[in-house]
Amino acid sequence: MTDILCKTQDLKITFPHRLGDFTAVHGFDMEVRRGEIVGLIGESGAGKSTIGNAIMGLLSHPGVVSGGRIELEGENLVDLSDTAMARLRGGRIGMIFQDPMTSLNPLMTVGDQLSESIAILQDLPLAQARQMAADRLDGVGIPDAASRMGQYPHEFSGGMRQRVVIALAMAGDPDLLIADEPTTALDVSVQKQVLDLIRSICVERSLGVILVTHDMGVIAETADRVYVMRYGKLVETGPTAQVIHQPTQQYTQDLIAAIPSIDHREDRFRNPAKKTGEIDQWLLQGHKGEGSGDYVTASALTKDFATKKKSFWGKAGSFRAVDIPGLSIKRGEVLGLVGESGSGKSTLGRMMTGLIPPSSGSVRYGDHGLMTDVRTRAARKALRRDVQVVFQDPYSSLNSRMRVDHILAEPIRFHGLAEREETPRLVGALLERVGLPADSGRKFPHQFSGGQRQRICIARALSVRPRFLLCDEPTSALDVSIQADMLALLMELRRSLGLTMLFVSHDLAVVRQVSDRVAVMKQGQIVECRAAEALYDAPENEYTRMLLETAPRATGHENTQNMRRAT
Amino acid sequence: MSKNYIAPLVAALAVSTALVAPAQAETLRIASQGDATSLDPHSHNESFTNYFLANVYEGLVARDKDFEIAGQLAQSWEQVDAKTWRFTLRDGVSFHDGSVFAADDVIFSMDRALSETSNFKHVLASVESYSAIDDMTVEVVTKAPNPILLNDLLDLMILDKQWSEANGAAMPINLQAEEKAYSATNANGTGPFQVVSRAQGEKTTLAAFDGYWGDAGNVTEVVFTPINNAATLVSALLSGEVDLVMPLPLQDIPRVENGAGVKVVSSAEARTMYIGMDQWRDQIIESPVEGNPFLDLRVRQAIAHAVDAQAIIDRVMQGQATLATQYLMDKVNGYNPDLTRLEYSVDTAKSLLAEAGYPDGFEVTMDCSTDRYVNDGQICQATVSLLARVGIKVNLIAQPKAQFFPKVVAPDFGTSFFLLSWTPSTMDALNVFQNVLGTRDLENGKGAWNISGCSVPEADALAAEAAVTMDATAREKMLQDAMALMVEDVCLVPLHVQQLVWGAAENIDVVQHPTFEFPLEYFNVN
Amino acid sequence: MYFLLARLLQATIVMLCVALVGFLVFQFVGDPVLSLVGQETSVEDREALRESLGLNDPILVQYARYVVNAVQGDFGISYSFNRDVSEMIADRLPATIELVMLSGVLSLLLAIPAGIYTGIRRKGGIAQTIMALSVIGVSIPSFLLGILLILVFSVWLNWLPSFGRGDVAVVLGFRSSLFTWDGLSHALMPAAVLCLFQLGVILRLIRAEMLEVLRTDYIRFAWARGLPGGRVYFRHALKNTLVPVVTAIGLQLSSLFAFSIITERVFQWPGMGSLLLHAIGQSDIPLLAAYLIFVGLVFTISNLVVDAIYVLIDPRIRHGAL
Amino acid sequence: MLERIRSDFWYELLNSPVTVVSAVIIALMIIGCTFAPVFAPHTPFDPATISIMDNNMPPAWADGADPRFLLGTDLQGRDVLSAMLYGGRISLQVGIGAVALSVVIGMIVGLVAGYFGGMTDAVLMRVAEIQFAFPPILIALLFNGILKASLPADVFAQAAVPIMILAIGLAGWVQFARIVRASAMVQRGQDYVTACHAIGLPTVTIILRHITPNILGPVLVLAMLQIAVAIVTEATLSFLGLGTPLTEPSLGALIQIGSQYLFSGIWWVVIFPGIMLLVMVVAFNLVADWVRDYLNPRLR
Repeated sequence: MTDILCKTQDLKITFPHRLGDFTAVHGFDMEVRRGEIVGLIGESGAGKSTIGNAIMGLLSHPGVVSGGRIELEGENLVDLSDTAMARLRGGRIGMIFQDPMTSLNPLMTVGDQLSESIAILQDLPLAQARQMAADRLDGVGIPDAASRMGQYPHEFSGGMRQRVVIALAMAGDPDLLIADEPTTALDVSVQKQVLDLIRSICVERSLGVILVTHDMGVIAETADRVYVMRYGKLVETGPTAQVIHQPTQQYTQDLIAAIPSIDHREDRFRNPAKKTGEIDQWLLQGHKGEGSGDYVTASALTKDFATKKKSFWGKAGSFRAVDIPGLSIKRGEVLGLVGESGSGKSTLGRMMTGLIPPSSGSVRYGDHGLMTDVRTRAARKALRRDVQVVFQDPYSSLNSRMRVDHILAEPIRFHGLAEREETPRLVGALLERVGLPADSGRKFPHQFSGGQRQRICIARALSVRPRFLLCDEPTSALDVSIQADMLALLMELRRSLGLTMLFVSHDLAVVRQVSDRVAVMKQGQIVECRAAEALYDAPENEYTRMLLETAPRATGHENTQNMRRAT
Repeated sequence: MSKNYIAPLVAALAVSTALVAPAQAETLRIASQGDATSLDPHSHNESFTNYFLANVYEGLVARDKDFEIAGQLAQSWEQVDAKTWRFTLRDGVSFHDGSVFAADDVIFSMDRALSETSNFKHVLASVESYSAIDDMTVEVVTKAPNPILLNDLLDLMILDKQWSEANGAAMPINLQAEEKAYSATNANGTGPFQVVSRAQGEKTTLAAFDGYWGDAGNVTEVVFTPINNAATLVSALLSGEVDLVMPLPLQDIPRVENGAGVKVVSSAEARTMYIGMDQWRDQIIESPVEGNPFLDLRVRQAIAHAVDAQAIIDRVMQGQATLATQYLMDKVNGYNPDLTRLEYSVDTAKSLLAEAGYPDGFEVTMDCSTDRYVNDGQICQATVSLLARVGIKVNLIAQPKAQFFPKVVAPDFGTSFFLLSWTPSTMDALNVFQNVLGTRDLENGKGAWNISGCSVPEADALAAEAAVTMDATAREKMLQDAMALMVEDVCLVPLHVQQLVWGAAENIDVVQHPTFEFPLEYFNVN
Repeated sequence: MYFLLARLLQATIVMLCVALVGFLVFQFVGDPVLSLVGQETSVEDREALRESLGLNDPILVQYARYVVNAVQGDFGISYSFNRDVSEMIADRLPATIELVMLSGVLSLLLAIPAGIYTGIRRKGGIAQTIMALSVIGVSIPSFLLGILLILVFSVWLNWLPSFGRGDVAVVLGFRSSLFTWDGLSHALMPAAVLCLFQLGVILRLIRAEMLEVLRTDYIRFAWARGLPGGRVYFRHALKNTLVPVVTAIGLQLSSLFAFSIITERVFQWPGMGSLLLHAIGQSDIPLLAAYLIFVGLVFTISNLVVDAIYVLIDPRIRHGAL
Repeated sequence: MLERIRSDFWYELLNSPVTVVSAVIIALMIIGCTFAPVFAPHTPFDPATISIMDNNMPPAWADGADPRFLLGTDLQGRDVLSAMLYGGRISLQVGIGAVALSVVIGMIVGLVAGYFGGMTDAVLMRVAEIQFAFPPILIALLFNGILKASLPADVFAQAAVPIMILAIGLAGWVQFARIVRASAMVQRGQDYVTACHAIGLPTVTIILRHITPNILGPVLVLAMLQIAVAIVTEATLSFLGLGTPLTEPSLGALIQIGSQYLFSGIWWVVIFPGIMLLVMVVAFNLVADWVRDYLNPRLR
């Protein structure tokens, strides 16, 4: 096969450690041809990024290629000297990093950075390089590129920055492009555009692309062939469609099965098996019978944030993060709140739970009345007991200096829900209820995996016997398989304990799985709010439709399928 | 800092400095631990300042090379009668600004010395009146016959009337006041040297005054640099950056003696160190003890016995001092050779204390300067540990002279136990009685430095008589007897007479006076 | 420029507060009346004096008066020198300035390259040595170092003068001892002592910043783009390193002034520092107060300069993005 | 896993012999100085036991030495070794005391400013900035100077150590306030704090039980560095004559006295205290550096 651009043979990468070496990748084989996009997918820790870095010769200390070959057009990169390797970078191999916000030097204009790369890689005089740079920027779809050359990275939006990054990576016209999670930090709408850009570049320049990602959707949208990885080993490979639709390996099957569908609500989430831990009675204690009606109602709610004032004497401006006429959640209902980053969904969520005060408008709780009326210490305590939160980042949401049992015992003791002596038993029971061993309380948060931490967070939320739970992107930081379990757990708890929930997420698929009703937010406003099924199947609002359109589907889009056939 | 980076530069500098050295042969570079506090000859009465200014200003009389009193601005004088002195002024003398010296300048200066803000009233304490007979003659009438009028007049510096009045310096600087003073930074005298530049605490440059009436040495320029760090002081001398160091820190004597091109010059100084004890308060201050132990003669004797002055001389003073038997050095007129010092004996001291009712001693606070006398701080510490052995617990407050003196001198006399010393500038015992030993009588300017407030009326009487006795031998006898009385009463505990020790470059001739004067006109650079 | 205007406003406030402290010290440490008249003055006379001095006015009025005078460079009269405080400062300032500048420049010249080097080759032997030395540098008390230098270079080797300021020459209207060999030879040791501490601090800071920056994505991306080492280090890393370093250097300037006090004492350098020590020794309050305000001024100005430099290096500040 | 972390600590520590040595030195010095009365062969602060007759004795190994005085005696006949131990005690007292004071003030100000932000923050930080206008050593110097000018001499002499602690402590709090504020602001943004709000915990509890433990790391590092600085500052003040009284000298005062005899062949009175001071400070710096790197693994 002559047109094989890059291949790895029995690639082995180890990170030496005094307590025994850790092998991140063992025996990995891969081929990349010109003009094709090869997807490299796996969950966190699968070693996929490591392979990208290895090909680039930028393994992070102390990692080393401990075996096998990396070939670029027959030349083995493994035994190349650093200087030789350095010459390959940019010229033969380009790379795109995950976060466009941090990939660019904040103190240099975009034009300078690009023309610098071009001048060096194609050794051209700077003037010429600048000229070329402008064209390149234009090429990656940056409007009136020439004038934006003089601007600094912070003046570009996320998507635009990623385009600049791509232009930079392409500055030396490499043969191979490694894209490491190129769209993970971007909104779905933008994500689509960037992927399309990569795709088109790949086609035009018959470029080999390695697309490293954790998102099956992205693969399905973009890749021609896919390599599925787990624990540094190759699990399965083949043409994308085949791997997705007839996976041969168990792991792949589970992986794909775990991906929540955006097109229908799966039954396991709609009515999950109702478990009852012995703690449920305790959790349900002191709940007045479920009346009907709204649990919480927000009316004419707005939130303004002050913005930096531009002129010295000028007034500090403010921008309206949230502005909604009203929103209410029925008892026992799960309301999904979707929107792109900066749409104000988290702010709204936090206002609904009283974590941040609204600029105007009011929030009324069925059991507690207007939040503004909740003044006395006792009343506030009661409210705080009923309303709890589960956060996105399982790492920052637990106090790393506190042992888990303290984290769980503190709220129980604070609200006087149990005597000192019975608290430990309750803590154990709670942990078991959320699917952790009862004795995990003696450990510290950093000794748990992301999923386990998220379970601890849920346990903490439950520990005060809440009625209303705000889930703020609870699964966004988790791997797909774990995400599914987490959603299942939440749904099960909701059913068993009859919780009311506000579920905030940017992921339409996830929201669909859990929500009875869904509200779509855009720039602080709710553009559409209807029963989930109705909204997904027949979106009324233009924006909603666009979101649903661009959302990547593991099954792949009809139109992209066509597009690929066309090339 | 990388060494090879500076080395060449350093070398170059070494050469360059070496080259310029001989060019300034006639310049005398003096480093002293203190600086003259002011250029006004009537404000700060502090010996270094006085003797520094004595090179710029002149008095009617002054000590010559051999330490004899001789005419300076006074050509000659005669005693019309016991009380009346007539001075014939030297003519052809001009001030540094060129104006001619005459009688009115003398009268003006005497007025100025007696004015409210002056600290030199004492020099004319014995004077009834003074007047100008003519342009070149001044007559001084004393209240009573004064055998040592000339000695008194040594410290009276003469300023130029016109210059002073023109520059608003008609009055001496008021040390209390926060006010500008021209005379603090400018001088216009008749002396052999005139002030070229003055940066207090930094550098003062004098130049030989070519219009000088007398003959001066070959020194054309004098550069004064105060250096307060002893180590720096010596290193400056050894590295040839200065030609004269005064005083030379005792601990560095051996080094200078062995040093190439430098020498140690030393002679006895008329400064007697002593410990003072509060004898005028009923309750001593800054001490828990009831009443005032020092009122008891036995306690004072005990302290004299307990303080091993010889050890202090040998150890603290490196032998650069002689044991003091009384409050004078032997060269001073009125020294009593028969007196001896109470010998060092812890037992005697203890038993005396026991008799006095302090078998376990007592606690007292001692005030001490750290930068005024040679090793003053260390002397005090030695005293503290010596007294500790007889059970007297001493809390030492050692502080710079700037804080020390305001605390202990008039009007507060804010101390009950202290280290001090005195130099009779007149080289006559009477000066000591008038300032240090005589019963305190501030109105008549007597006993202003009698900080311990001791009082022996018989001694006072003898001193008073001596003050008006013209017969030298009889007078000396009186002074000696008076001194005997004071020593017997242990008014103060005498420690030692310190040596005047300077370090100088080989090629410098200096003249040392027991009073620490440094008359630069007698110095020479070879 | 909004950013700088705001800073200027802050600076003014800072100075006013500093002046307040100076004023309080000036006014209440030691009764100014007592320092003006002898003990024997009668109570009535003192009252009269208080009145005439306006010491009975409301405190704010007095403060205002003090500030106004200070702005006109009138800090009262030193009672140990019987001269205008401002005059005295003016006399001593040049000496200190030249010392501070010489050592400041020295430390920067040495610290920046060394810092970058140790940042890039942090495991290297030379780097390790430099770091070890820098620890000593920041640790050794400057007075101790000064004494040792004198011992070695003045007494043993007799290469350099041990005290004082050398001959002064005028170049381009600037009077400084740095323009003469003699002057330089005098300034060298004090400057070295003063420089060493700063050197250590700045060097370590630059190194730390360098390490931080080299770890950032945009540097990794720069490598991935195939930029040569030199460009990555000096064009991309260094500039980003400088932002925090500049602040620190700004701060160091005022600490240079502070440490010059010690150096000046050890080397008999006739500058502000020895003046301050004299003032303390004499409890010369007007002088103390003035010095206080002076250092405040130095700091405030250096900070303004720093801010200005910021605006130059960091576009994000220019655009109010930070 | 927890064991891993702890063993990591020892592993890293033992991998840096310099640090181990420094730590040991610090330990020894602290013990030696705190129990100076026990270890010191003489009691240099008790004049009764000092004899002027055995002053200026060279160290034991030099000729003309007296075996009673291992490192010789000073001009007062004080045993240099004992004087160093007692002086070192003062230096450590001042160093640690002053830093403790700074930490307390800095923590309070920093936490309040960082947690509540807004106006409180603005005001507090402006104050801090003003104080920052003055290098700590200068503040301590002026503070001491002004007190010396206004207090009666004996009071000042008696209270020398507390005054010094006060001066240096008050001079040093700003840096602590700054880093505490910075990290408090970071912590405040963390979800676990929001979770505490959600639970309804009172602010004080949140600050003390949750935020404070999370910001101690940097404070610890700075504290160690500051102890070194404080010791040097104390020594410097004493050297400038604003510090401890002649009869009870700290290390700095010993060096100041000794420096007068630097060229007089009596080198031991300045060299030994000098070395001790230097070693003490270097040791603190080295340990602090190591702890910083340890707490910030990315630097490894």
